[in-house]
Amino acid sequence: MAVTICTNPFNPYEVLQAYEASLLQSLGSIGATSLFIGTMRDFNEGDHVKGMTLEYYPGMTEKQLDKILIDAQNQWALIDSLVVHRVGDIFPKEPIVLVAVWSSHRGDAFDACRFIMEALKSKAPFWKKELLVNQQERWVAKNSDGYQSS
Amino acid sequence: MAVTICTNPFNPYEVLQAYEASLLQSLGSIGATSLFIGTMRDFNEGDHVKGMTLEYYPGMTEKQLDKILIDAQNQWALIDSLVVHRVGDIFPKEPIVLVAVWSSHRGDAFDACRFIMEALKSKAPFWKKELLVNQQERWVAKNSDGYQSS
Amino acid sequence: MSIKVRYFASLKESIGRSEDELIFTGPLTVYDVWQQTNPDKDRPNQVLVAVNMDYVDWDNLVKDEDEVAFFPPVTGG
Amino acid sequence: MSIKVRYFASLKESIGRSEDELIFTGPLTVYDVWQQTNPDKDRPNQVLVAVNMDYVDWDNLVKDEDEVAFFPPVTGG
Repeated sequence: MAVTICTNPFNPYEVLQAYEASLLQSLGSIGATSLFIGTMRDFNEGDHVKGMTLEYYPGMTEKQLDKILIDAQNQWALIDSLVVHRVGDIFPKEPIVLVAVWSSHRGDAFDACRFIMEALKSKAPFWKKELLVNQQERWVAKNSDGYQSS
Repeated sequence: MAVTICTNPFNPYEVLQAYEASLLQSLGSIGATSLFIGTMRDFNEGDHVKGMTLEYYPGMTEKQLDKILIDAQNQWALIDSLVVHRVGDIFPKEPIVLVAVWSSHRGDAFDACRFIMEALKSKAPFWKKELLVNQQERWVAKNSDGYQSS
Repeated sequence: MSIKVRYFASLKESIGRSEDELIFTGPLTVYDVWQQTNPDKDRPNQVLVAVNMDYVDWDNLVKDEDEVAFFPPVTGG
Repeated sequence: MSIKVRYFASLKESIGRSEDELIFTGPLTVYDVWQQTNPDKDRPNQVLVAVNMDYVDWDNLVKDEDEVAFFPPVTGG
């Protein structure tokens, strides 16, 4: 179980390969890996977005993310789980968040990955400020419900 | 949209990086990537499993997987989707299947990825024969329901 | 008229063949195909049928040069 | 007794400060903390509160050396 906040761009696939190397002992019992990557779009609420600054609450953010992973481990039969989240200045196409869940069976992996992502979206103290193409800045007001289709 | 059947081991993270390179044009509109990797366990139904042979129906398997991806694209607002599936002789810890879905919003990505995986499990003609540690062989009789927790 | 019949996985093993070629005249359902190629075997439970690589029911009619496949529940993924 | 008060994101910008130090005597709720540090501002809608990095309600009592944080709905991920 690991939570990482990073100030620099990260490659989720490299992170995953490195992390899975640490799971070698339990690898034979892993049947399902459910992953989610959130990436910065260049368009939001009808406007072109040039970049974004992600503020967080050092200490509380990690504490809340740890709690979410523990919650997930308590609800489903998981082997391991991981959250990586960017902060600071972010540009379109860059990964913002990676959630990874490893388990024996796919139902648990799917449910837990989505649960972690929704809990992160509603409880982990991060705040996005968008920089629009016209140089205007705006705070993102609220996260949408991820259990709804678009 | 792509379906690949492979007879050799594949690294899902390398496959994903290569495939995303082909998505460069739409990368700015991708906000959510939902991934599922199914891996071979060394234990099933109470027995240690040494290896497995995956049989398929060349032509029909690809046709059914294509249909599943088109179905998903029709039901959710997706940017792209991908399925990679192993056949032939497989050993514990090796990836069996990769499902990837790219979309603007996470609800669509999560729903579609899981839908594709469940449809694959019930409709794509693949059959697993397990080789147990005691040299016994057995066909896996039926896939479980992936919408249930374990 | 001629159709190709294919068997997969555990069904292929229990039948002992992977293919049959069936020559016939007149209308024929998938179930008739099964009876003519496996006269000694009842229609098996839980066996799936595809004609030309699409799932069909046992009462589906087959036509010249169709490929009919019988196989057990799928277990991929 | 002394508590540290922190503000984040758009709330920090609208208040114009990122921190306050509040010296007090006697029992104090989170809401009292808000009123004493921002006497000219009503309790804002949709602002979340944490004490020592855990979410709490506005009627939660604070104690010496607590860290109280006010911030808008979170928008990570």
